[in-house]
Amino acid sequence: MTGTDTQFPLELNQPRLSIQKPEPRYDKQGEMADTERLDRAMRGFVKDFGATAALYMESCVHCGQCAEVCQYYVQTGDPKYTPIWKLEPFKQAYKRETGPFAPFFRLFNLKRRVTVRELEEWQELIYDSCTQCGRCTMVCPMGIDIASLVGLARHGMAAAGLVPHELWATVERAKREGSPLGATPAVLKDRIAWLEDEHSVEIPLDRSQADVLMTISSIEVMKYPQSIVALARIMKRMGASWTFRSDGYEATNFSMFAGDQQGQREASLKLIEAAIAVGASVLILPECGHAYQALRWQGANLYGKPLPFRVLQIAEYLAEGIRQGKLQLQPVQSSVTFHDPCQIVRRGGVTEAPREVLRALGVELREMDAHGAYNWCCGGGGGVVTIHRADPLRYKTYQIKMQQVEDTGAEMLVSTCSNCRQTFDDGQAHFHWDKTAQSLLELVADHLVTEQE
Amino acid sequence: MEETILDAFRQNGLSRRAFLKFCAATASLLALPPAAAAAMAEKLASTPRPTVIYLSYQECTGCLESMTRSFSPTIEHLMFNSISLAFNDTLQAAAGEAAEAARKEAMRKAWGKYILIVDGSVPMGAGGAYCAAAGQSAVDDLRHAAQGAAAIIAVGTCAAFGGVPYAAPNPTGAVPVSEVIRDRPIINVSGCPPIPEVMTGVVVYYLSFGMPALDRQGRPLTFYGNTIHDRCYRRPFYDEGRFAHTFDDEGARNGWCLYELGCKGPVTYNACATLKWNQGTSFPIQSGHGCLGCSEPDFWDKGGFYRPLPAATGHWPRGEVLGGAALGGTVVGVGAAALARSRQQAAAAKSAKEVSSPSPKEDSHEH
Amino acid sequence: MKMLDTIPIRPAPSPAANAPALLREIAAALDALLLSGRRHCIDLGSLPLSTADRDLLRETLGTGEIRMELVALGSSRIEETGVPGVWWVRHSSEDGILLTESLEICHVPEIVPADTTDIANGLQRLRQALALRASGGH
Amino acid sequence: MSTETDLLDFARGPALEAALIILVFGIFWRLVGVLTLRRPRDLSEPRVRHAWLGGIRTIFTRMWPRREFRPRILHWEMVSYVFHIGLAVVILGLVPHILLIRNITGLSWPGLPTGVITFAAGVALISLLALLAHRATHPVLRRISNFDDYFSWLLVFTPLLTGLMAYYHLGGRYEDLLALHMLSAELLLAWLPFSKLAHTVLFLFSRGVTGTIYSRRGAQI
Repeated sequence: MTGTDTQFPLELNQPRLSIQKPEPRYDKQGEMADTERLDRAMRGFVKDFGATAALYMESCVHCGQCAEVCQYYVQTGDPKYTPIWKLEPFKQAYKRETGPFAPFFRLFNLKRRVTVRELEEWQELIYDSCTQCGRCTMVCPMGIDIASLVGLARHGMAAAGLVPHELWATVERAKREGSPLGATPAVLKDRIAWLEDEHSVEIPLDRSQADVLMTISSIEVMKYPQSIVALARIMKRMGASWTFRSDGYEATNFSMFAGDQQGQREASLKLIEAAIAVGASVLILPECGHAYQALRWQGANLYGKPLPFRVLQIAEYLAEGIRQGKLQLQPVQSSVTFHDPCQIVRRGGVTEAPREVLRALGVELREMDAHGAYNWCCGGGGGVVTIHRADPLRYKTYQIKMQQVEDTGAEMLVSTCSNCRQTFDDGQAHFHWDKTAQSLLELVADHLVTEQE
Repeated sequence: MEETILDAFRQNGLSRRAFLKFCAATASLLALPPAAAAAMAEKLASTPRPTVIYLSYQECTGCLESMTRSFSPTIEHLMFNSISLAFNDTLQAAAGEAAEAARKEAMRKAWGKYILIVDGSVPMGAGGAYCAAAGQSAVDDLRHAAQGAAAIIAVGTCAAFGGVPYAAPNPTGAVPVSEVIRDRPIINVSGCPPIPEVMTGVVVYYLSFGMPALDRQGRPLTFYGNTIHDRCYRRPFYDEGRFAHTFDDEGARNGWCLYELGCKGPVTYNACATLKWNQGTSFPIQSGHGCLGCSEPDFWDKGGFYRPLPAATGHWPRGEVLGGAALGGTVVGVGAAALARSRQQAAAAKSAKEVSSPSPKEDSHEH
Repeated sequence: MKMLDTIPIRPAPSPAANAPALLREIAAALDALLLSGRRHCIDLGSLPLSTADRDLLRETLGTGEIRMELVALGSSRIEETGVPGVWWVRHSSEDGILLTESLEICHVPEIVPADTTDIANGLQRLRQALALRASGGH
Repeated sequence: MSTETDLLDFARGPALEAALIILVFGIFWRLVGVLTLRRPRDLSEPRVRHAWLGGIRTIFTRMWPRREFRPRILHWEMVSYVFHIGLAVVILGLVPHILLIRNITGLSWPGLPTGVITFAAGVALISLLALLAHRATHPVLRRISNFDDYFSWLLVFTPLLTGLMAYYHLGGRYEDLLALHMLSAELLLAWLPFSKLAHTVLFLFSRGVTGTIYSRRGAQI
């Protein structure tokens, strides 16, 4: 028996009668004809294939191992969440347009054109169900970096206006106001003034010269302001010459998640120009995973030349301070497990620095069964945490993380990414869990050796 | 009543015991079950003595040389002189017109019943002029003789498959008997030369039991049913992976498999490994040389006697050809990439126009 | 032939592999002979027999009471083995080359009894001789 | 005259030549076509110098799954390994194969006893069947598999099967089976550059590139 309406087929094997797609599963931005949308998507896909991405596209042997390590497939058992399958339209586009046999494929129409319907269907796979955590990269026997390909695929989706609404809106707000969460320069100034008063710390803003340009995640500004205080205390202790700049402070880069290259570049350029303006030798990125990915590894490429300053994640800076003896810490009398933010650790290469800091804090570090480069994602990365309709799926994947943390038996859960942190907070509330994710930065700030002034 | 083969024996002063012994020896040679010896004796005792006409065309007489060295001169003698052989250019005493007359007479008398043995290939080039005797070309001679034959036995690889004259470039336009004669049963007894016992054995078998079972090449399965390789005493070394790499190495001295030295045993059907040569003394592999595959069609043109079987047959310049293929692939690959890049640029340019602000640099993404 | 002798070739020895099976076949054939009088013949030439095989056969079957020599188309030796009813038959050509070798399981090999025609021919010759003697006699 | 070894001669001669030419041509086409696409220089400051060493290392380390992933993938990984090893033993161990390789490339090495080869071929065939069953039943593999996967499977399976049949004279005369074996293997060679089977070459590049990128970042890979 088939449904009467092909657009909304009936779900017959459910306890109650329902349609398979009770609501459209996809979001669209802008008004344009399907052909135009498709054309934009294809151009967005096509223009991004460099030799590396093409090599990946050529190499897949369809072994399916990526599914077995992907949190979405593992938790749902639904084969559509197989990482490489999420790239299927992208792959089709590649084979037809750019691959070495593309003229052949076009001539005989062996790889048909991607359709708008397919792209709509794949919106969920490319955005809702991929945090670009890159775990699949670690298992792929051919070494295909699937996460980077998802990033490229999103360029085409964004060009075609096929981004999930919340993510798109977040990006638009960031482009309009300079911050996705409303942390405009004015709000930032207010916050800093208020925090200086409240906590009697000096928080330098808009100095014309400084060795260190400090950046911040608007998640911290709006949700975890104590982080800013912690930062200020630590920087003071280390005797650094540093400043925030109201013309370049927002480290988050949701445009990167959405696939909006233009937005991504603009956001990065603000930071780069600010750092150059103050003559900084170091730009410090806050506890934010994708900020690190965006500026540390993609920044120079967007800028078009090497950056004239170092880019450090805050944990790296802390570890340096500890190594140089600029930071003395009191021991934390507690067992700790560390959640590795994917973009900082697995895909960023900062594996040891946070552990170095934890060791300096004298904690009993209890690693999760899979940690470091093999860690499970918190489930909120890649912009997924902004997409409301993805919540049920996200909670499923979050359960892996909870289980992992529980298995360590550690008293404290520490991480160094405020996006992870807000995912943990959300999950904690949803599951009424007793564990709260702590910020490494704040932990350090709370355990500075008191100066005998 | 016509004279039978047994009668021929008795006329030579031989007893039935001698006849039985002959049958036992022949049955054993043909690898027939021992009981077949009795059946053969019974049949031959009542079979009229046949006439055998032996014609030679483009050949080297190696086959006849081989046949006259059959392991038992007695049997060969009985077979071809006492029992049947009516005409053979080389063996008979008569020559010239007398010989021709004798042949015509023998053929006339046994017209429609004689066995025709052909040795050598038949040249078709230049109107058959490359091989002619008594004013008649081989091809005409064969066509005529075949009309009166009950069966034809093509002896030797030349008659069976063309052999050496047929080898490239085949200047005489040589063909095997089966190309000329299509309306008579033909038994191919290939080999260069065939094993003598096989030749006599096939004649006796035909006389006793009629046409033998043949393989696709028209060869009697009795002798050509197995490959040399499968019956080779060195086969265990092949299975163990022990090979002679040169003709004077340790492996050669140890009598290991000659596969790597170009032995064609695996694709050659013949009885050398079981019957052997020179009164069962030896056969090529036993004496340390690989099988040439002489009982197979075109054995001269299989890429070389010392070229291992799995090796490519062609003599094409590998380095140049494959290097050329690599170069061609590179050129096409560069072309495909250039085309793809120009399409990418066009796409990027078009996308850039759609966005109000200028497009980021093309290579601005992660990799 | 000194050169040949100096070539260091080492033919590989082969073990007795087929003789045991052959001996079982002989036993079965003797059974059949006793029960139904059926004759049986084993062509040794068609089997791959090693020296060890032959030795084992010889040793097991032993030597019997009858040893015959047939002279026709060369010589043949027909010997009963130590197992009565098992005959070892070797046919050789006139120049002494072995043509065929077989084991016959029967009361008497078929080739031994005189043939009726041969007997008749012999009788005829005998009568002619007698007639000659009579005519030339007293 | 037409002979039964014509097919074998064709397989040993023109077909082999054509297959090798297509193989080399196709591999260069594919590799060069990919590698000459845009390769923008990565301008970010590397954490590790000489990251390409990490790329080389990854080619080897990616041969075996990490401890963390093993519980879910190791069983089928092992079946796949059994197949690959079996196939390698057959291709590189059988003397006729070595002779062919020597004939084409001049390289040579000692062969293995045919008993070992037969065992390896049998194991490879069985594991191939198991892998096919796995592909046909596992939801993920069913979803992501395409014509290439099944056709390539067939083209790998056929030479193994015909090779065994030829060796044991099963189902035909040796030279026919040998010709079929060679032709099917030649089809495999000609198909290789255009299919997933090109992973025999591509794995070096894709592993190497990822290994280099990640090593450059100082990340584990």
